Amino acid sequence: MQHACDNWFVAFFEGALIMLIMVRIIKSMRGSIPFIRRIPGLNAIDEAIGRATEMGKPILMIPGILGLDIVSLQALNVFTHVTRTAARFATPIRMCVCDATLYTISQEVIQDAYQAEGKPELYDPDSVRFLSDQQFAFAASVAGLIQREQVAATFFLGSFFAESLIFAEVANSVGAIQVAGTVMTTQTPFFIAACDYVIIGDEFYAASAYLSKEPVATGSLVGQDYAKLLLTFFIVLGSIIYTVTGYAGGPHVPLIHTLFADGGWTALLHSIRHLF
Amino acid sequence: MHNWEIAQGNTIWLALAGVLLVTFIVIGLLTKLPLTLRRPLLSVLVFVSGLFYALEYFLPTHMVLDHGVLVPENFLTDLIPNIINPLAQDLSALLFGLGLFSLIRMHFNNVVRQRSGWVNSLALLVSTLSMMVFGFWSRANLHHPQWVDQVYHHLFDGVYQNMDAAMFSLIAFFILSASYRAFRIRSFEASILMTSALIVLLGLSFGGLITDKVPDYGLWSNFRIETWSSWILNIISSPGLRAIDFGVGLGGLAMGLRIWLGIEKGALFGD
Amino acid sequence: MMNNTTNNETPLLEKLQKIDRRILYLILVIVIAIPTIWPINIPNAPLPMSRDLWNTINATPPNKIVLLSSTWTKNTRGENQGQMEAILNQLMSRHIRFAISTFDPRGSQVALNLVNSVAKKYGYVYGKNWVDFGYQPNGVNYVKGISVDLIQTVKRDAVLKKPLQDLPVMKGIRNADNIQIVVEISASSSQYYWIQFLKPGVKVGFACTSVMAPEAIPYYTSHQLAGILWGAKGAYDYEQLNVEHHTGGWGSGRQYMGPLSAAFGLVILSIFVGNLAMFLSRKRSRQ
Amino acid sequence: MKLTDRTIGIIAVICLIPISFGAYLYYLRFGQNGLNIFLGGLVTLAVYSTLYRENPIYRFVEHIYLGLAAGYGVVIAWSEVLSTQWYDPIFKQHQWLWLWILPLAIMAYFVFSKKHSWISRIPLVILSGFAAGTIFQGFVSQYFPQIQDSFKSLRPTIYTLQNPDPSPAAHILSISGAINNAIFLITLTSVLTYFFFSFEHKTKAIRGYAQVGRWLMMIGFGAIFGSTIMTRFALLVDRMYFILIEWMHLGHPII
Repeated sequence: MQHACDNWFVAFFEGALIMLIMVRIIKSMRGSIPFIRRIPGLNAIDEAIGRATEMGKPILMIPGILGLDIVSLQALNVFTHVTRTAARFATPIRMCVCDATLYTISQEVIQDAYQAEGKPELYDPDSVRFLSDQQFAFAASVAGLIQREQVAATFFLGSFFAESLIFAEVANSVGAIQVAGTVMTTQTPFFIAACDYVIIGDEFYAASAYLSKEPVATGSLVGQDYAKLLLTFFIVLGSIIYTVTGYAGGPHVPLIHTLFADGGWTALLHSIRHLF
Repeated sequence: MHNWEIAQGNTIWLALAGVLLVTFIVIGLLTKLPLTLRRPLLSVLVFVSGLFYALEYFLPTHMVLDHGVLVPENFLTDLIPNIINPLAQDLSALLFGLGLFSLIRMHFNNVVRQRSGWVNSLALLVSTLSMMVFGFWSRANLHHPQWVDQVYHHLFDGVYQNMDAAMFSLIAFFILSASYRAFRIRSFEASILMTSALIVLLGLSFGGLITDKVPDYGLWSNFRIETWSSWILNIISSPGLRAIDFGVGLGGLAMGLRIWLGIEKGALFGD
Repeated sequence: MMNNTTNNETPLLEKLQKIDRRILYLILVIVIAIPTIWPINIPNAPLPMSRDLWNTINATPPNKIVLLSSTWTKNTRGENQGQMEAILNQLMSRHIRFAISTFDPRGSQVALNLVNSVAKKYGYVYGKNWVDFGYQPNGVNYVKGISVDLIQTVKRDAVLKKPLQDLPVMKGIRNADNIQIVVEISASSSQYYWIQFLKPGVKVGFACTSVMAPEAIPYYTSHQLAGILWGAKGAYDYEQLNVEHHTGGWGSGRQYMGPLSAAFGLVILSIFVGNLAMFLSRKRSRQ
Repeated sequence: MKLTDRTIGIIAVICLIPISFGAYLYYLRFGQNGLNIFLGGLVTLAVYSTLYRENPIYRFVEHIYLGLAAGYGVVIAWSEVLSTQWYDPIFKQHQWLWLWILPLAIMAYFVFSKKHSWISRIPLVILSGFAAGTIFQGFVSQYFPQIQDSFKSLRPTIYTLQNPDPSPAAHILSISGAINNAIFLITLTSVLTYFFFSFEHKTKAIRGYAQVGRWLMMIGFGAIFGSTIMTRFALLVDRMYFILIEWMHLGHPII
């Protein structure tokens, strides 16, 4: 589907999902702060910071190894929270960035976080580092940094690939307490095996909304829930229609099958015309 | 894009001078911009640039001949490969200097101030420089002696690529220690994770040997390890991961929407 | 007496529970090194998806070519090299014309080296029996283009820099209809270029690292992929099919399966030991 | 004993002598390629030394690696992107409008200014605007085929499971297909239930269903773990082959 007109039905469906999200955001911006379930991994964040403070060793944060995108921006939101908490206890932080554009934003975000806590003098420009934009060069150098500085807590939040286990195991070998969260389902099992707390899939967005308590983020999270409900409804509906019509790839195609494919809109119009 | 061209000759330098002049004026104006206008300016910019792809997707199309194939296009489609993609790529490439600058600044300071580990920093600077010199020299179409190619070949194929492969293969060691340490049947969850990992692992390797005597037809085939491993992958793993992906995708959609409309508070627009 | 044994056993169990990671690493190195130096053979049963790929390539008529898109570098040599070598063996022993290209700028030299070394064995001549289309930076345009007009899209070959139509290997080859199958040998998701943009009806095969394979299987069941080589096992499968049909010999696929199985065995053993030690010591602490 | 940088440097220089001698031998015996293999084996061992513990050799090699990667990044940024898409159009085809990327790039470098660092956000918001704009098409083309594929009949017939061609063949109910489809749907919906954040999982049924979702998810993660192990170990086996056979010549090479 390259364009909306390939299948207007799908475009409208997406529009409905967007509307659901937007309505909840607007509602929440007007003051009705919705309820959000606390996810277990969140307690671990404060626990990890506390541990690093006790030991007087630095906290390491990595916002994934992709460039400036939606996932890494979300990770930076969580890291703002971490930095502010760390600033309160004057715990040193390290942040390693894999992309030059993300690096500029990260630097500002961290500086702002110190400012917001009223401790701008604690900010060390060398605490945010651009290491490399090549995957394994970055991994090698993060591994070196973890071992040299003996970090006490690590936060790996963002998009990770094969290098995930290098980070997690090296950090484990220096005894760091680790919180990891990624939207990459292929790397989640490795984090589950090596880290203390793992934020799985969607919880990643929820964590940031919960921590920031921003009306926009929380409202959006509720909207996403409604959108998910709509998706589930359609999947169940489709399966019911398949079961009733006995369809599983045969010649008599139920409408719902074609609706989601190219040309679905035409099929819908055709069947409506057929009714009258 | 013929109308983009200007006359031959040195006029290009004139154009460059003009562009730089305008740049300085614009930046000078931006520094005088009142604090309250910054956020609106950024919001407008993000909305306009996002609008391009949104419109390209939502506007109706007509069929156009491209490489002999009929493809649906609207008036924005052609701009993606010709303008927007190169623009985004060029801009990102030009921003690479930001990271490089900070990397080199940090290690240069290490060397100058003789901080501990300055030898390593020196090695980093030397290797960056030599890779750049020989890389450009060897890849440029200029005439160059053969030994330049050979040095580049040693730096890239001999050292860099092998280090890449070595780092990649380190993961295997870590998998071993992680599975020794983490796959203890402490909880129900850990044990199901471990069991399914083992079944799939066996199904891919020598697991077939264990159930080799079981016929691979009819009901019997259900007792072969390969069957179990592909069953787990297709019937449990794939819908489970699909459900996670739905959530992640919706989260991305919502976040993209928030950024596009400039209502996101966090990193990008924070004051 | 009883007391003595308990005292002797408890430290052992505790030791087993926390084996130093360096000892594990050393064992892993030894376990892999021995079958690497003195190869052992693990029997194997080819997967249906490897068999399908083999059959499709084997059925190439004389008026068609096979296109190998080789998007891998030294990083994933362990899996992709064996696959590509096995496929090349089959192509050359059956005298099938083929072309190579790549989506990765670093991949073109790697692929050329491998083809050259295999071609020496079979006396394959560049330009007559095979050709290199080189690095293709814009995947979508390349795939769309060769669907319609191969000669115009690629224009010149990558080694001799000659116009394609002047090379004898391209005789009668105009567009994607003259391609029997495109095999993407890859360490990344580059198969989607072919699945999405290649002219419908042209077959696509996928030789991938085993990380990618679960993701690709749905496309095999829906017949969008004609066959899949599942990582190192796929390479072994292919070599076995080659040997069965006398279209090639053994290579790194079989060679690597020995150390690989030994390593898997070690992983399973370490999980088992870790659990056993934990169970026993837990039982003991309860008593 | 605490090693100072000076002593490490002296030791390194001393080590360079046998290393360069070895390199020379490899070069004599195997030519240019042999030198590559020699260097490759050396750096591989240096990288592996980190498995024992953090050490000066690894640190040194790590910095060289980082430097080479940074240099290579610049070379690639120029030769793959800027030279063909920026320099050539401007200076060879005289499309001077491309020059207007320059002001945006210059703005980004204001990040190093303390006072006006906000200007650097201008190029960044433009780039993230592009990223945000593509999400509409991206979401649709990635997820809608999957929605369609998730419709599962609980009454599948045998012929449609194995052979999608329409034909009036036997309409025998496939029991195993029905069970598999049911499990598929249960997995999908229960995992989705687990990821609802705005409703407290109040009733026991929902809480239980979400818990089942978490368990099924763990099976899925286990499957990924198992299948990924193969690649990772194959790469290690290949590296060991490189060290033992190609570098140390301890056995017979395959090709």
